[in-house]
Amino acid sequence: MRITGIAALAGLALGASAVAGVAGPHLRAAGGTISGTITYTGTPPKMKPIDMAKEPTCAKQHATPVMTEGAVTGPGNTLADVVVYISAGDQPGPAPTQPVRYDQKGCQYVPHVAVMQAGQPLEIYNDDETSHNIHPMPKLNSEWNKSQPPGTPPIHTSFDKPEFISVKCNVHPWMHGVFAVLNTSHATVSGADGSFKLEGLAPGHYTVTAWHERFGTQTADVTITGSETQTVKLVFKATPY
Amino acid sequence: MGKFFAVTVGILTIVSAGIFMFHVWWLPPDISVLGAGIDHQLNETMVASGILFVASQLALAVFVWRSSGSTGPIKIFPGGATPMVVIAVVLVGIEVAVLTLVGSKVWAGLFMVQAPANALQVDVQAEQFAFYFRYAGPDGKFGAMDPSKVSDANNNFFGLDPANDTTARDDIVAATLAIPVNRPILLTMHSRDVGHAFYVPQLRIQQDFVPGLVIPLHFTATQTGKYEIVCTQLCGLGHYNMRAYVEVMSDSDFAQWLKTQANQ
Amino acid sequence: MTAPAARAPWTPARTGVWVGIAAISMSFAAFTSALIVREGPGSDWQHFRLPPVLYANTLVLLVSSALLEIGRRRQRDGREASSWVAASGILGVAFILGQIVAWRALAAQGVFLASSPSSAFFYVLTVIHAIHVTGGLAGLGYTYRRLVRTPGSAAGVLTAAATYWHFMAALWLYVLFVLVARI
Amino acid sequence: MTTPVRETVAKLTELKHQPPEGFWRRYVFSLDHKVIGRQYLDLALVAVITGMVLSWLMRLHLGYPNASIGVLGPANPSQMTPEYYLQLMTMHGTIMVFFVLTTAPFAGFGNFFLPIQVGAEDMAFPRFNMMSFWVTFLAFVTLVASFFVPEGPALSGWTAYAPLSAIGKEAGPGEGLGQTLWAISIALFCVGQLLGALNFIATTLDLRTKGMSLARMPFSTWAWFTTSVIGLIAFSVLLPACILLILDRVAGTSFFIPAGLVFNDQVQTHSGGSPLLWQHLFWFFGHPEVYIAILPGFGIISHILPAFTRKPLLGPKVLIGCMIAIGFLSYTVWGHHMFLSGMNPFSAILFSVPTLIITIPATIVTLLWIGSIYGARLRITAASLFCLGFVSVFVSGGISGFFLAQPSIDTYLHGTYFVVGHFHFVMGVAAMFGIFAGTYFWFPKMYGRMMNETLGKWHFALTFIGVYCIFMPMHYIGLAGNVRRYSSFTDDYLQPLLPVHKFMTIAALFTGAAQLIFFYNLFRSRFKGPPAPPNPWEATSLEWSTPASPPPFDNFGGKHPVVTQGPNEYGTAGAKDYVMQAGGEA
Repeated sequence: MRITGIAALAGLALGASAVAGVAGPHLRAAGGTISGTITYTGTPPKMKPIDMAKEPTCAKQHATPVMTEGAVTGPGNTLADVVVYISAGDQPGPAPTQPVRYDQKGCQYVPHVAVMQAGQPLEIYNDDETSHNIHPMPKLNSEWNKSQPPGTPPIHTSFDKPEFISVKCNVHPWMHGVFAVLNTSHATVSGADGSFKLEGLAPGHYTVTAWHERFGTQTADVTITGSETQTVKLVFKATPY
Repeated sequence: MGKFFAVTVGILTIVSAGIFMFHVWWLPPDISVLGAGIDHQLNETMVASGILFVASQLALAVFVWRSSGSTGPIKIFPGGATPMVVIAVVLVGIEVAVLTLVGSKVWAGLFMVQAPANALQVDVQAEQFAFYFRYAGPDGKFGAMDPSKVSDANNNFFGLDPANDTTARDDIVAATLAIPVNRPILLTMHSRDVGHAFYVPQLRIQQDFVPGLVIPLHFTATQTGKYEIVCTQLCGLGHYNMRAYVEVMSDSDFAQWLKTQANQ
Repeated sequence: MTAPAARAPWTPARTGVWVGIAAISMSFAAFTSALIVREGPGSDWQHFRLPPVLYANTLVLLVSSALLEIGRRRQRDGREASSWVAASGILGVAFILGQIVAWRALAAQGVFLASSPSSAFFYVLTVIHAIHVTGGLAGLGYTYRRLVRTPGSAAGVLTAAATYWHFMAALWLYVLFVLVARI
Repeated sequence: MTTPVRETVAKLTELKHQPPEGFWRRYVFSLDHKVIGRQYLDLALVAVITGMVLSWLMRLHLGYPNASIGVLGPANPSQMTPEYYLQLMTMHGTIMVFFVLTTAPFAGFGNFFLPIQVGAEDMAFPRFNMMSFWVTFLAFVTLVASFFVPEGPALSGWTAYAPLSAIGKEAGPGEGLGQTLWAISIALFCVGQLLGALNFIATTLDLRTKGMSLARMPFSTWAWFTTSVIGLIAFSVLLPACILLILDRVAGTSFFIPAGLVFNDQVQTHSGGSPLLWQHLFWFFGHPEVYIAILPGFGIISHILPAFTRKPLLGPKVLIGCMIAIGFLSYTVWGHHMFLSGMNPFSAILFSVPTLIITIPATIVTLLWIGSIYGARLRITAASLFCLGFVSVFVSGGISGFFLAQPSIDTYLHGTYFVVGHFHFVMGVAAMFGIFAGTYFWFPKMYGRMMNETLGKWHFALTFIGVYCIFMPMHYIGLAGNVRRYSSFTDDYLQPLLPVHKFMTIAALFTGAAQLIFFYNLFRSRFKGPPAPPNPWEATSLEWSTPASPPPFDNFGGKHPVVTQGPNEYGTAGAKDYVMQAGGEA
């Protein structure tokens, strides 16, 4: 176990995390927790209703118009769809074999942001009665663009290099999502109320990074000593345009 | 076998022509001011070429029927090649001349006259694979378009800059072309990526979008209702699904529609 | 009608050259109309100074053409012609080298194929012309061999080669004219 | 002028015509026009099977959208996707137009028979001739290779409109490497056909045998000659267009790409190019290309028909004049493909007039064929049936041109299946019927064996009815506004037309199956057919004066035929009802 740990560390060269990594076996369920709520200051852009007139099979699934998802806010200046992850201090294990599910439903991406570890399998489903094309536009990974007709099996894929990948469907230009490919399994997305929780962290020093597709990144340093829950506050500066 | 050929040609001709004649499949009802001219031109052409079609196919069938397997002396067509040339030059020539004269007028009415001054201008952006329509809003002015501002993710399909451009703030952008009935409409058409086309069969109108050009197109719809706009210029994988609706409304409905859109 | 005895016999090679000239003319007409259309609406057409070596190259190609014509006439009159053909060919090679100098000079100034539509057309027209001249050089080489080995039957080939080579010179004058006028 | 020509032929014989030795020289890199002609036809056969299978897959998807196409589908997922449909469509169009309709009737039959019909031993430039084939072959390989690159072949249609074709992979799947290979393939094809055209023209002008004046040349020779002149000009324009397209794609130039384009929310760096420039260059080639495909058919039909009607064709000079007029006019009409492309609307009228005028020579030719059947002693064979079928489908396809030639009607019909029906009839099916007629007629001379007539007649009957069932309904749904190049029909107003699509799909599969009869006949006859006599059809032109079938290496067995009359000498009095061009002796 120790040797695997060292080997993994040597390969990934994560400097400061070496002490924590070597210190003991990796505990998944137990360990410390980092939680918090993402908020913003300033004025976020107004989300606009999406006109799905060109795709009646999708339009009929939504009683009220779906809004754009570039900056989804909640009461109390909370911010949803923010990727929160450990950017330093973590010992990244091998990529989970459990696939991440990504749905195209009602001509929207569900979830809007999908988090996955580099190399983790990704399954993309088309639940609609129409053809979608999935067009991830990575900078580091290889780009592809493929149609998925209705009723066809899911597309199995994965991304090897960590980066935030913008995803779009050209057939339905309003469809926009994000694949957050990270070098860690400790990652999550803030919920509708802006809250998040990262669990199962071994004792050590961590850097928590929050990433939002419009407002950039915020970071905080956190030290976990046992199985306690540390709360961090991450605040974004929002601009209307 | 020669007789089989003659009969087959005869049957194929009569069935083919009959389906045209009885409008088994035909154009959808016309809802535009200039559509009648196009329909008239098409009908004239249909009659003239229908006669030519049936006559030449049946002549072929009859000649084959009579000459196949014949062992008698050969006969030259009376007059040789001369009647053929005369028929072609005179009949087809007259047809061509008439069609050109009448048809050019129809064409000129569609594409060679300016839109009337009271026309409602709607700005159209085509992209892979959707149409978006823009109305000037209360100020009557269209905001400037900046390609670098275009963002599908943010519903900024035209590349407007409401932060700095005050004329852009009240622009109404919709995925449906709502228009008032019986009022001339002027579309200013531009594409932001590849070639597309605007086609509404009921309006009898079709026009390409050419990237880099702004192309005017005008028409007047005469009947309210909801009709499909489809793309007829191959534009990529989503070409078959590049469509929108044109909703022809009464004046009051249109005013109401504009108000609802402006509030969003 | 009897042709003058001195005239070279009509061979398919001569027809072929004229047909080839028609095709090449058509291609350059297409390039020229593309150039005119492209210059028209775009606001991105940049004028730049043509490398002066082009004018020297012009002279080289014209002299080469003249030498070949002398060779052709000498051959018709039954005199030695192969050295004139060789000299013409050497000047043809010099023309190609001169064109390479011109391209390098422009590249040194930072004018590349994709810099501007004008530079794109400059490179396209000059390179395509140079490719055709290279083809002509191969033809001259073949002609030279025929003149040395079977001088008796080389008249048709020589005439064909000369026609093509003069056309290359004329085509270059045309290309240069287009470039001077538009770039 | 005839005397020096004869000397030339004699000289050529001395210089170039030793029979080839060794396998490679004899069968692969052969200089013999007959081998090259057969190579072209074999290439066209491979291409036509490929193109036909692609069309089956397309039709299958349109008629039965959920049908699985198994191993012939895209790699992953294996179901038909919209982009795969468009890729099949693009490759179908490109393969059929370039590698079937241009190679088979023009380069294939032309190579084999033009030199023989003018009484020459070979083409004027056998080496160029060989290069012509191998460059064309390379072009085909390049095109097919694009099926095996990531994201597959180009999907921008055989017309490859810019900027879709010019911008690169940003424009979607297939627009990356696949489209580049497409452009390279077409550029190579242009080079191959230019070399071919050069040969055809020089051979026709310079290598005619004694007595073979221009007026005595068979109609097929006239058609190949006219076609090669058209091709020389057309491919000379497409080649530069392809070069500019390749540069836009790989070198970052902006010939066809305007400024400020946005793909996937990214502004492109190109500036100032003109998409319409591509359309003008392409259609300046593209419309004459239609005549490159069909004029050899005109020639083949006019050449074959008299041999089976047993009477001279009406108005031979008028016919040749019409072919030349069509060739000339084909260069004045390209704008009719661009009525709605945003070009000056007045020029639409200017382009419409010659387009309508071109129907006059086309009508004259058609009437001459029909009139020639009047009072004939018609012999029904597979070859003559395909000639008669050609006339019928050419009429059917030509008539719809009246509609599309008029800008005011094109406003409605442009971009619909009406256009698809029109060009498939007039250029696809008609040209194919020309190829079939030529095959049944010339096969004995090319391979020394007869084809099976019964199978040939069945092939004709099923194909003839089949093509009407496929392509006539396209006109109807076109009138109803059915848009072309759609991988599926989701629009509300198209739903009532779906049964028609199903019908056309079934018809297409049946008609395709009928071609298996032809392929079987072709292959079986090549090896097992009864030996062919030198002149099985009692025809007059020089290919039937060659001493054997297939003709010997130098075509006439060391002799030079002397021509004493034209090819149209049928129905004459006497023991035989025809007179050979070479005076009955070879």
